[in-house]
Amino acid sequence: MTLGDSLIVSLIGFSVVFIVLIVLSALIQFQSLVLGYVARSKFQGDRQETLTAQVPAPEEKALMTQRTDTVDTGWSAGELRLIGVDEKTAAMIMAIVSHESQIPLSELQFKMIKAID
Amino acid sequence: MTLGDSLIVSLIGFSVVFIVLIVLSALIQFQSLVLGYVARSKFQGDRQETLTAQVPAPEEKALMTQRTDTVDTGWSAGELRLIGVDEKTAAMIMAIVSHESQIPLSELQFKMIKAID
Amino acid sequence: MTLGDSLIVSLIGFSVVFIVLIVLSALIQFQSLVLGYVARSKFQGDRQETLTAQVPAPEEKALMTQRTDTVDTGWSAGELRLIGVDEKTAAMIMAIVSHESQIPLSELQFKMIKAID
Amino acid sequence: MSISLADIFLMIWNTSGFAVIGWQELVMIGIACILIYLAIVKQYEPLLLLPIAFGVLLANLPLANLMMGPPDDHSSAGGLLYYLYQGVKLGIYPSLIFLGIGAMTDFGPLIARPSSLFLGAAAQLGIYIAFIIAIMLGFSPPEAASIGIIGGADGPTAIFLTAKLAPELLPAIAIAAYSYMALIPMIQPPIMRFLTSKKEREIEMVQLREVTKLEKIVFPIVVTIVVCLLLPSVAPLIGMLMLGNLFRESGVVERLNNTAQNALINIVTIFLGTTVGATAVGQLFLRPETLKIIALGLIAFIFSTIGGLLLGKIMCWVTGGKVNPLIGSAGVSAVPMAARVSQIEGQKANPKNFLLMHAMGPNVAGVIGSAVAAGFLLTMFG
Amino acid sequence: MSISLADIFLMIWNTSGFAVIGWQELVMIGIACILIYLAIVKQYEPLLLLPIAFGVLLANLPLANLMMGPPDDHSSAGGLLYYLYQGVKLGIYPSLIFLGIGAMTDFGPLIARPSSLFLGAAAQLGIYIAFIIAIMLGFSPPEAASIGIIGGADGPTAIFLTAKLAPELLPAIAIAAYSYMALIPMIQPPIMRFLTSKKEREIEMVQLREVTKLEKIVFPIVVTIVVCLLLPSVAPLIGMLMLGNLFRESGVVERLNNTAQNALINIVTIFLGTTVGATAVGQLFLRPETLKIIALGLIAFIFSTIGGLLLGKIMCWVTGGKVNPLIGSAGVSAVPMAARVSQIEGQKANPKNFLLMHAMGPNVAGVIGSAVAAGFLLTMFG
Amino acid sequence: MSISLADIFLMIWNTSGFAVIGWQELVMIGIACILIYLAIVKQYEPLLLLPIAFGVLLANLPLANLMMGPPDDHSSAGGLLYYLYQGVKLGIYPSLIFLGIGAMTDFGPLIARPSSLFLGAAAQLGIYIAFIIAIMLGFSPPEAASIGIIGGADGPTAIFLTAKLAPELLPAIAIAAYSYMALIPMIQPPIMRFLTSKKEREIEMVQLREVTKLEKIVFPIVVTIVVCLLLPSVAPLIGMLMLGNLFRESGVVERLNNTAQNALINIVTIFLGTTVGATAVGQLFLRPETLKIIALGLIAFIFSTIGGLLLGKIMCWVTGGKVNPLIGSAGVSAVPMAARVSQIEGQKANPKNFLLMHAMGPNVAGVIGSAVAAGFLLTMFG
Ligand code: NA
Ligand code: NA
Ligand code: NA
Repeated sequence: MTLGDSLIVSLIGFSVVFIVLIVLSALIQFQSLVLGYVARSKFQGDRQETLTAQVPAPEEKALMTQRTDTVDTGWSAGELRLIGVDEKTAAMIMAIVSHESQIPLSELQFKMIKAID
Repeated sequence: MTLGDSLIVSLIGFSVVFIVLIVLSALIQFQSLVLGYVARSKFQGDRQETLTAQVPAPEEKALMTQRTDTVDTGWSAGELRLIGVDEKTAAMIMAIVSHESQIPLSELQFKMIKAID
Repeated sequence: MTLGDSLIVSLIGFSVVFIVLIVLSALIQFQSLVLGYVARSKFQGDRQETLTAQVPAPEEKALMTQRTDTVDTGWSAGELRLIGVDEKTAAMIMAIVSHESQIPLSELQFKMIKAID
Repeated sequence: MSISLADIFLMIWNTSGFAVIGWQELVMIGIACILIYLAIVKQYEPLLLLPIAFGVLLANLPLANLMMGPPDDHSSAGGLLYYLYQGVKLGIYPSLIFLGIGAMTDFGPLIARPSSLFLGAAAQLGIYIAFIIAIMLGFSPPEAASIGIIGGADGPTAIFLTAKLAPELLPAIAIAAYSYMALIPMIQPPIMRFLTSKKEREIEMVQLREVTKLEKIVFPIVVTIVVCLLLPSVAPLIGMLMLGNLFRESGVVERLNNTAQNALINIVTIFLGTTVGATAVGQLFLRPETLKIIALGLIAFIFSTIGGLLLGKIMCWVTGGKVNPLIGSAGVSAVPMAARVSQIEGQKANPKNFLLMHAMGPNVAGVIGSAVAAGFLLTMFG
Repeated sequence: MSISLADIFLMIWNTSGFAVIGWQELVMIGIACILIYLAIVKQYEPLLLLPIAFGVLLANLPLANLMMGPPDDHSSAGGLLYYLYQGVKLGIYPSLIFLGIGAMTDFGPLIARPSSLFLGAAAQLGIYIAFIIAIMLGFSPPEAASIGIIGGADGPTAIFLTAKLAPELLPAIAIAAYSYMALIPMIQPPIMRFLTSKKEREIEMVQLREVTKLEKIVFPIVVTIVVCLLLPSVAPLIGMLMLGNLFRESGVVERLNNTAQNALINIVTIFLGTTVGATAVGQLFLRPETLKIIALGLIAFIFSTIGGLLLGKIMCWVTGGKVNPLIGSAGVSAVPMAARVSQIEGQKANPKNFLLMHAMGPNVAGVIGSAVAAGFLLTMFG
Repeated sequence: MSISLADIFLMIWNTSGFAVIGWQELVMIGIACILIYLAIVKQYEPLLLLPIAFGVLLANLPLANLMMGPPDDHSSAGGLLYYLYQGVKLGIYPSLIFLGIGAMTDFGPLIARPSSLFLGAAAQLGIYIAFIIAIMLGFSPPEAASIGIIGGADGPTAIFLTAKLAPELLPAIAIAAYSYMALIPMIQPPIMRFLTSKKEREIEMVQLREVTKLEKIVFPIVVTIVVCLLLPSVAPLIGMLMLGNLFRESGVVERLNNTAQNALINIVTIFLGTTVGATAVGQLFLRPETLKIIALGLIAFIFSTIGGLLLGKIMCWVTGGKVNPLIGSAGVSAVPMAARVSQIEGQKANPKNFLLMHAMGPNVAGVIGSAVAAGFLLTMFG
């Protein structure tokens, strides 16, 4: 393969990566727009409906608890609920501890994050 | 295969299922009869004997604890030991919670089951 | 194979085991001598250095905790730190409990070991 | 070698899935999305339906060739899912799942009332009804047998049999089986109310007797010997189910018990679900046969429910009203969903009625029952 | 058969490794020890570097033949690592590792700011720069592509591609990829400081918007469909990554999610690491090409970092200073090391600056980016 | 195709195991039940003996064909256990079990007193005594070697060697090895009391010195290099044992360490135990040779115990009474049962005597010792 060929392949290859990721980016934005409206009301409604239709009360409660747990543990964009401590510091500390201890964040439980300095 | 053949195959097939399960049923009843007498005294005696022969005191205790735990966790027929709550309701709640949370019953620990209504 | 041959093979085989294990034994003694001096100062220094170079304070602490835990749980030669109970008895009890319960020692947590007699 | 820009673009286009995607693939991707919706939002047996649905999705992305075997000269590797599928094809995964199920299952209620096994036999009726109708509709005997086994209401058994008798029907049968199992709370209650009187449904059953640890330990050994001698072809299923149960009840191999019902069954479930789904390529799946299979599957479930209920009524009559016929429908398997339906229907008729423990006997008996039925069909048509 | 003492001693000596060990094996054993040192003491990606290093050690103990296949007539068994290596050769292990990584990854920050994907694309620049230089140095196109993928800063992707295109370069490329990933905190900061102004590094970014559970569930499905249709050859990687993520986000298959990110990924990591290391036999590894690969790998990492930073600067300029260009370098992948470097550098410039969450978007986008690049290279040269 | 009722009944009967069961199968089923009893009630090494026993049971249910390979044209699948058995046949499972054992083992006591290794060597005496007698009894050299290895008191090593040298003896040797390991508390004490004086048994040993973390990390690397160079054929066992130990001691790969000693070893144990048991089909097992093997196994255990004790006495004499000879018998391996027997016997003689830690050194040395012995035998007869 000549240098020229390799340049062409690289140019195309780099373009392919950009094209695919730009398409993805557009789709995510579109998805967020569409889902943004429907999401909270419709989805949760649907789910609760199914539950009440199928199961008696006690289990619904167990289910809800379980689900809330799952939601709370991720440290994604808006799901962090911090009490009594600077949000950003906490996020950083948690991510670092998670990485260093090789424990996924969803399995770590932080009871208290206290500033030392 | 003709309709007649399929009817015959089905009849035989259904009979096979019944025959096998009836044989099983008879054997279980026979087994229960035989074991019913021997079981409690002989089996546990045997086991304890082995233990005392082989091991010093501290470990025996650890062993016993472990074994009792195993026995207690199943929700089979007669092993449910319920305190302060209707037996049947508790059984149902436990089974449902176990199913919904996808946690086998042997891994769930119920500290308290309280009626709400 | 004649009896004579089998005797020769056995003699050689047994010798091979001894030779390999004696060589190992010598190497371990040599290794301990060499490492004995270097170990504590150099190794720990190195490690801490790497850490401080790479990471901010909070994570270092998490790391240290984790590492200490690992060190404490084995029941090897000199790492047993026992409080308020005879060392040897405790070691034996822990080993036995670990074996009987099929839980590796590193996963057992002994909060208190109390003599009954 | 000389490459021009046009050549490369052409190559990219030629290798893109958009160039060759057909209506079948699009429909299948749509079906995959519906199945994902059912698994997540409606929670239809998500542990298997979610991997199956994703497998359907992956298998219908053109040119990805995830299910394609290696070339005959093995000069390059086959697709990822092709290799993982071997465990389905060779019947290994369903047996290992049964090992885990055995470790999770308490046969206590069955041992306490062995007559539960009759109900677990009667509730296989739908297997044979669906088999007969499938023959009438022109399916070959091995295909009809595979379709019938949907009425066993037991996923691994259905996959085990179908992978051996009619692998081309595997996705339709697996999806039907798991979907109907999830739909048990909708399918069974009307039938139960139609076939039983309010008085029957109100029957409270006497508490089950105590079962000793020794009985529970001997049970899996006896079942293995008797069932596998009577019907050797069922040994991979019943043998593993009972080995897992022996792990559980023996109390001396907690490590193995724990791994059988966690890491091992979960790994196998991921591989089995994804690859079973991946057999659903459009051309094979989008045929009238698939609709027939789905309809036959529903018929099978209905008649299995009927079979269990009818024998329940007979047992009620024979015992002078000591057996609540509602526990009969739990004999279809679908553990523990069907037993819970019995509980709920019983309580609707009589708020003081607690049938769950009584329904667990037929429920686990149904697992043995459908495995036996599968063994018979495998012997006939394997 | 008659055996004399001399015969036996001769036989033992002939079968001992000391009799045939050459300088290459000794050097490789030394390299293995250095890698073990780096993994344990310097903590360079120990989860993979430790098994790789031990694999290097085992493969270079003469006569152990752990990587030797069985004889053609299969009259005796092959070596242990030969069998475990099949999962690398067939591309199975990297896909299963991606399943686990998907289950561990939160794409929330990426969904909250989709423009992160641009940075994840730009930071693949080094792949192509290294590819071009490798071609100039006389490597064949498949070899050059494998060398380039080091710049993707993603271990499983590099191993997946190299095992298919240039398996003889596998150990050098894997060791280089994981070593440089561990060295990210040393490689990136000088480049980051050189390419950005203090003012740029001081920029604080606005908090990311909330991402709903529904968006997170739909995300892996959309990515699978779109990316695998555009570039079918990437399906084994992206498909499994997204299946794992769907396990995580769906919330209904916690068992599978847990196993995918623990038992399964750990087992596969042990097998993959050890056998990838074991491909590093002295004669193949100790060639000038290996040094070239290591140098090219560093170039690839540097240019990927530069690519991400430059696009970061452009986005900073386009948005009127809302984007801190430091998050661009996180687009190389090397999750989450590169994002932490962005965080640390940002904080050095402005103690109130917290870029970690903002850098996680490009960081996970980089995983998708390098998988797409690998898919393209596989399409071209596979 | 026309089917009559008689045809079907005939077919069922013909396919039932009752039609063809012979006395051998019945005896084997009886043996399986005895082994299950020993595993559960007597707790004889249940982690392996229970799966082995169940494997014996499954393999002797006629017509189930669980161990039968596929037909030559691969037109249908083989039996479940046939596929799972490949991991035994190819030597993969024993090595993976050694990985887990390495991760569970603390070599600290061995490093603290390296002379423990002498005892671990001496306690392999029984291997060679049994080998010589087996040759005299007319066994072929590979068979005699496999029988001898029972004296190594180490299950995976015995299975590894026998699967390669004399697979037809696998079940007898595996069952003998695990049974005698469980019987260590009955076999060893009489010999210990016979060969040692009360005064010797009363000796208290000085506390072991501290072992640093660094020594523990370097140990597995040194052992791998030295032992595998001296005896390359032992690399699959010692290499994996030491890799597991490096996972444990390095402290940087806790995930892998945890999986190696839990999920992975448990899965492999289930597969290995069940399929090793399943090689015990009646015709092969119920021969006079099996009784000879069982007798020879006991002889091997006895002489290994004697070997360790005698060297223990010598070391006691050489060190002027600093070594309690009772720790010598722990050199047979059978971790940690044999070390506990030393502890118990020592305490019987002197209630203040705590030998457990001191016996752990020879105990783990015995694992290395029998692996080395196996390597030698494999080199000679493999
Ligand atoms: Na059923
Ligand atoms: Na990347
Ligand atoms: Na030994």
